Amino acid sequence: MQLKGIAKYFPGVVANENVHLEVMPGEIHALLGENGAGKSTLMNILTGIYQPDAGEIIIDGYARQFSTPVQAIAAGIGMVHQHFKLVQAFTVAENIHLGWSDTPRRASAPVLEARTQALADRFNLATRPGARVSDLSTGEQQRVEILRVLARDARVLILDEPTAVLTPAEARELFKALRVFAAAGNAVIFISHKLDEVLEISDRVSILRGGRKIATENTADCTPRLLARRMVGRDIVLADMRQRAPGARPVSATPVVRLDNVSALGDGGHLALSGVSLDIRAGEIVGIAGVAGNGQRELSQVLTGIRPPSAGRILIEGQEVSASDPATFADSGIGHIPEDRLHSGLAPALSVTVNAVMREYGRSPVSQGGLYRPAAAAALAREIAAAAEVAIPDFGMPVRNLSGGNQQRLVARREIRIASKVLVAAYPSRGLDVGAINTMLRYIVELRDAGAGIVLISEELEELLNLSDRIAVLYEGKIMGILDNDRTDIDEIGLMMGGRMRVPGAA
Amino acid sequence: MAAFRVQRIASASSGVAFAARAAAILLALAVAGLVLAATGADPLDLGFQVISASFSSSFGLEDLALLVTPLILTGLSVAVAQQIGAWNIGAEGQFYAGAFGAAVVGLFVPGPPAVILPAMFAAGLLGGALWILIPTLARAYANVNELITTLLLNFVAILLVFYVSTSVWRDRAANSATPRLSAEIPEFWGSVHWGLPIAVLVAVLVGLCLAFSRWGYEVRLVGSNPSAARYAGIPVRRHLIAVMLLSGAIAGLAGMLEVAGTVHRLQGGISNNYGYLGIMVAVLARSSAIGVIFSAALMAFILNSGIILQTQGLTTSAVLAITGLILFLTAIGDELAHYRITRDTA
Amino acid sequence: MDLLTGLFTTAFLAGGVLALAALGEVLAERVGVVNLGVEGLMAMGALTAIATVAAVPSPSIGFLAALAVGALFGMVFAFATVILRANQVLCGLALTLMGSGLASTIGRAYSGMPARAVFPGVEVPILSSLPVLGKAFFSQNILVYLIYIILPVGLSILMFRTRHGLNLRAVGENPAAADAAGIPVTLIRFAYVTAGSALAAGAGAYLTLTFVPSWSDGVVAGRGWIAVALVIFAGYRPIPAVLSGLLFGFITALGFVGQARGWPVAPAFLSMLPYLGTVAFIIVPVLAFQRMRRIMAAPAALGLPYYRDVR
Amino acid sequence: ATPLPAIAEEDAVIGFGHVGPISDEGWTWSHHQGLLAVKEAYPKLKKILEVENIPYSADATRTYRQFVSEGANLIFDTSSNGDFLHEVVKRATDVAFLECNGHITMDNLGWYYLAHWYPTYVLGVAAGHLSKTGKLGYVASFPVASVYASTNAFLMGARTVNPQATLQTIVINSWFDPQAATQAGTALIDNGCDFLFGIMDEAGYLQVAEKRGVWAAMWNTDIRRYGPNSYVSSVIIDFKKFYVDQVAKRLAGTWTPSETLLAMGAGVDRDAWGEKVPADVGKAADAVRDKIIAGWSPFEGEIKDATGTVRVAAGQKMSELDLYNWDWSVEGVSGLTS
Ligand SMILES: Nc1ncnc2c1ncn2[C@@H]1O[C@H](COP(=O)(O)OP(=O)(O)OP(=O)(O)O)[C@@H](O)[C@H]1O
Ligand SMILES: Nc1ncnc2c1ncn2[C@@H]1O[C@H](COP(=O)(O)OP(=O)(O)OP(=O)(O)O)[C@@H](O)[C@H]1O
Ligand SMILES: [Mg+2]
Ligand SMILES: [Mg+2]
Repeated sequence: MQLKGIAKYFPGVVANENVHLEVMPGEIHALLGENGAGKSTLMNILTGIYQPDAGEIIIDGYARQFSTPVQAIAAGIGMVHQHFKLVQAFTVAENIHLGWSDTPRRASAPVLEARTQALADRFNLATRPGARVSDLSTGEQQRVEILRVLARDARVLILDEPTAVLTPAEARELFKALRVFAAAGNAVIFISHKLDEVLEISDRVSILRGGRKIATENTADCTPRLLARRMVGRDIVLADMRQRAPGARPVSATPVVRLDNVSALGDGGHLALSGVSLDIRAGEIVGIAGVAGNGQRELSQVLTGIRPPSAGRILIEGQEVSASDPATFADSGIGHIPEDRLHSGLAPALSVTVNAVMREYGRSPVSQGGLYRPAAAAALAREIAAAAEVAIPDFGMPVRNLSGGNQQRLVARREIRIASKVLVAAYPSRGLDVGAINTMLRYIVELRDAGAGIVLISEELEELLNLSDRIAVLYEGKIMGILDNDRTDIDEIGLMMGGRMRVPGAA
Repeated sequence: MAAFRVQRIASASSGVAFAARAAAILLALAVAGLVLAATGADPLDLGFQVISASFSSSFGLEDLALLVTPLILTGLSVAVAQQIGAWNIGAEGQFYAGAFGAAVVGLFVPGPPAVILPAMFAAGLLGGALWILIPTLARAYANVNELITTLLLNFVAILLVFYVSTSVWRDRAANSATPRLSAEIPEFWGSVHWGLPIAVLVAVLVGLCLAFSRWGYEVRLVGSNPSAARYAGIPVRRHLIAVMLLSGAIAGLAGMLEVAGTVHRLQGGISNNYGYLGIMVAVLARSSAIGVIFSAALMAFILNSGIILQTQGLTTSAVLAITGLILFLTAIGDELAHYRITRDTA
Repeated sequence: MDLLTGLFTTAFLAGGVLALAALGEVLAERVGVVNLGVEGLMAMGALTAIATVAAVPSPSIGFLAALAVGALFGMVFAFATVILRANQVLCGLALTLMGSGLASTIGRAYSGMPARAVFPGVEVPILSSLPVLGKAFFSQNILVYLIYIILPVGLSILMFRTRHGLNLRAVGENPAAADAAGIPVTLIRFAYVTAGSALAAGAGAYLTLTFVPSWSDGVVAGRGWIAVALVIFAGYRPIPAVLSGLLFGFITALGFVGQARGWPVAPAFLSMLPYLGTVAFIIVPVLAFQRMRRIMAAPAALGLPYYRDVR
Repeated sequence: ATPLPAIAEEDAVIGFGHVGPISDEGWTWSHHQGLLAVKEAYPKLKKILEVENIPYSADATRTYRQFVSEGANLIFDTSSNGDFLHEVVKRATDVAFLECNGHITMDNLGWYYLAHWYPTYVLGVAAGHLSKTGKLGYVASFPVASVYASTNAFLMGARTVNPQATLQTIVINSWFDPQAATQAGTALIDNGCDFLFGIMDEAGYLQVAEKRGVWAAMWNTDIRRYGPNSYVSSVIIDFKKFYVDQVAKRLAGTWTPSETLLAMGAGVDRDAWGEKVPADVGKAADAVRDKIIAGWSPFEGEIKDATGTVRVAAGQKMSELDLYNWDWSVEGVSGLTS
């Protein structure tokens, strides 16, 4: 498969220009690039979703034109999208069988669910065939996407940041599957920001910067450092994040936020959190480990007032908050980087400005009295965008036109501004490029040093271990144990994530 | 190699949008003109008649002014609800309810106009708001689609007004109408009453509120993404209720102004589809409160032209079809205005 | 005919208009397109049917001609809304104006003319001798069976039990996802909007070929709007759509029976009954059963044009 | 009032504003026939303006203003628009107006209507003979004066034959809704009525009657082809002569506002009896018709209302204006008020 001189322009943006790319049968080809470099756009062109403004696609030596995804699918190209292309109201089984010629013509729910179960077993990706997608965690949704493409026996498999939401174990399973897939003479295009993964899985690496391809290398010749530098154009230094800066505020003796035996119901009405007790002290980072879907979403929502607890108490600086009202939490200095940014942290159709000021619109200078001042809002939005290092051509354009990573940076920066006491950060580095992750984590550490308590929800144990002072492990809505970072390791956490209680006396 | 690229831009520039709309209307008129010419009429002469009757006589201008008043408010009513993501198809019913409320005061409460008129004003707002209350609560607390509930209540309001005006409150000396209301909105130019400036003022105020108030910001956020609004600490439900009630009250005000300023009696048929026309006005204005003033003016001109054309011998049904064609092409023109063709050399 | 039989007969007959139009709207809305042109399409269908049987006295040909004209108008509407992606609400309202206006303009030649041919009643063996329902339902004309049995059952199997149904529902829920999965979004939207418009016109033909067998200007009298409302009431499903049409027809008939029997309620209030009844029927179950909210939910992409290039 | 000055035929503009479409084969169609008669009588008129489907709303004012702007000299409002018309009347004092079913006069406004209660009474007599159950059904639009007069006259006629006869009305809240009229007709028949009547601008309930094999009488025009077996007769209306006369007066400069109720035989009448109506029934009813034309009025006391209260004492006669403004039901009529 070959791409020649591909270009794609959006109003005010050059997403791709003169991109050449060759992918060989049997090869796993990684695609790297900063957020907004044009990776997703390029792949959308390859799958017929976007039409290139210039260039051609050559498959098996023949120039092809994909004016619709149908043609790309027919040519054996399958893609797992960065923003999931799932029908929220459908079950997992229904989503797997959408638009698929193998779906039996008479497709009743039991038939589809049985087929889905068989596929899940075959590809070793656990799913709940009868569950509605809207009830699934982001990670589970991702698995559905992957399963859907694998099921379709594509010859070229494109994965746009597939591992961002998988646990390490799941990622390992996926890699195994990918290797088998490539070994059979198929090709994989793998987009990721995780350099070690790229090094582990890929045969060759191509790097995009500013919409142009700047290099293709054999993976064997690369190091993380080299890749990072080529991507970003400068050196990335990964510092030890647990090191506190001189003059940093110490960890407080009393908790700023305390959960006392809190339970909460999930959207489906089931008990998603049960009896969780957790103290968050100023100046510390509490990591939350666990496989996605074990109550993380509900925990972050309870901590920020979006979801009312069904039992138990929430105390902010010793004061019990009775009503679950997100405004009270925000006003008390609790910021929130939500898991599902596009759907709950942003209004995708509204302008960048409106979204950027979402946390501070009610305060001076944006508002005075009841007055909303668009000029002040625009100024604040510029400030936030600058701090987040996002280049925005037009602050009036809908925020959904920003690349996934850039949306994320904007949200993070916005939340950090208000998080004077606590920041609840759910998967903050998900989808960010290495440079951006580094920046993001630095923000978080600075915030900690400034005396805020951080709740860091992540599936990346390395990240958790690299940042957290304490790590709580969630399993099926319960805290299996709270570990001191100095006295634990990946293996212990891994076991607890699987539902094992902490071995008494081990710490 | 020179290539043309077609791009869709999220917000069409106002110049292009205006041009596209003008082109759509001209095209519709050209099509209608050709059809008319084929049936032996003289389209150019008809066009001349429409223009001169609309703008060169005070009758024509008064008619436009009277017609635009309710259209601004019903359009605004729909547009305001749109801001929070609700479809108020019930402006028609709320219009009747507002007229009903105002009529109750005007018929049964004694007092000088200086007291009665403000009371009628309040009763109109209240009537409209009450009429949307059940759809509002059902939407806010049970997420019941307001489109259907507001629509169905239209028929109820119309029946109610028909009932009182043909039976219990009927004026013996009139056909199916109540007696004249005790107070009337004063006229300031011909038969044009103060309802027009009031309607414009309300639209401007609401527009300013939406653009330049905290509340307006919150409403936009709720309308665009309720989950994000909740996350931002905005009381989604309270805003939804407030905005929907406001929407109903505005439509009710339209009914009050019509009954107290133009018709002076409560009777069936008083609204003449203003509520439904308001949907078109709002869509044409892309739900902008200020834009509603202009699209209401456009709609009034189209409707009034229809009346003029009818006296020129065109049938109502033909006029109806032409109006449809204009709107249809306008919708297409509005969309095409978002496209930009650029030429680049690669 | 006894009272109950009469009640059900008119309920079936009157409900059929709403049911058929609502079925058409279900098709359009299930693929994500709001078609507010139903009223105009019904007018065109009613006229086409009368005009056709005036030339060829066969009710089936009249009905088919109405379907064809409905499909034609549907294609124009679909061209504007699905292909050019113009605003659906505005185009729908415009279609209503155009359809009603055109139908009355052309209809002048046909008014005052009873339908030259109508669908005759067909007695279903055995079933037609059942009490009440035998006369009220199993002795009706073929369209009634089409509307109450064949179409709803067929369509709901198509929608909920087949691969194609899965795909078409996906188009209404999330066109981007459907597109990425290789479902031809534009084609499906175009086809179903067209088919739905044909059914709406068919509802008009049903009016003039069985219910009030003659053309008169304004014969549709606002029933198109009710049909649109009933689609929401029915949770966008074929069988409930038909049942809600029947329910509406039944309450309307009940109001008339109430008047005929001299119930001590002002006629205006009896006329309000179907509207108030429907409002109550839609709110109460949702309040009572949390679960209903999900079942009743509109297709997520309803009313939204789909742009592949715009995210 | 001094009459408006004369105008030459070549300079005169006459306007007609209708509530419905002229294709309705009913009310508006009949007025349109009047317009055609005017056209025939005065072929040189400068212009005749005609607008259909004028809604009973401020749009009516707009339409009549437009008439005035077009230079109309005489305007017929063929369906009372009340204040909406009067607004224009007051501001166009040099234009003559006539309001059908109007109630007030001004210097340049008169009104006219039909004494439809007489032919209706005659139809009632026929119904008394033809109905076996004595239960008459009536499809009504709204509970307005013309409907009260119509229902009352009809039942009073029937009771002269069958004193036990009753009349059940169904109000459908529209002047025009064939679907509702059809359903109302069905409900009435299901409830035992075997003779349907009503004021409707279309044939909805006649078609039901035909299908169900009961009798029906209609309004406005002869539409027996919709139900040849059921058709009994119609209240036939005819404005031709009245319109031509009024135009003549306006042209001659002798027009003054008048109040006119077209009498039986001179603008309103019963239609030729239906094919299936037995000859003796027709004859019996026609005998009453002749009496009325000769000057007899059936609307004489004692008349009780639906609650049994005597509203017209024995010997007392209802005046034409009483009949025109009737707003209560006579004994035996149910469904209009409750
Ligand atoms: N539909 C669109 N309309 C306008 N601009 C767009 C659109 N799609 C992408 N862009 C812009 O094109 C550029 C490339 O975006 P793309 O999504 O391809 O980046 P990416 O490399 O996948 O980034 P990330 O790693 O953050 O996912 C960005 O600047 C983005 O804002
Ligand atoms: N995500 C959503 N999608 C659609 N509608 C929503 C959503 N969230 C809220 N709503 C609407 O808002 C209503 C109320 O929501 P919610 O209870 O979250 O409001 P709230 O912020 O608690 O308001 P208040 O505190 O004023 O009662 C819901 O019934 C629904 O109609
Ligand atoms: Mg991307
Ligand atoms: Mg709440």
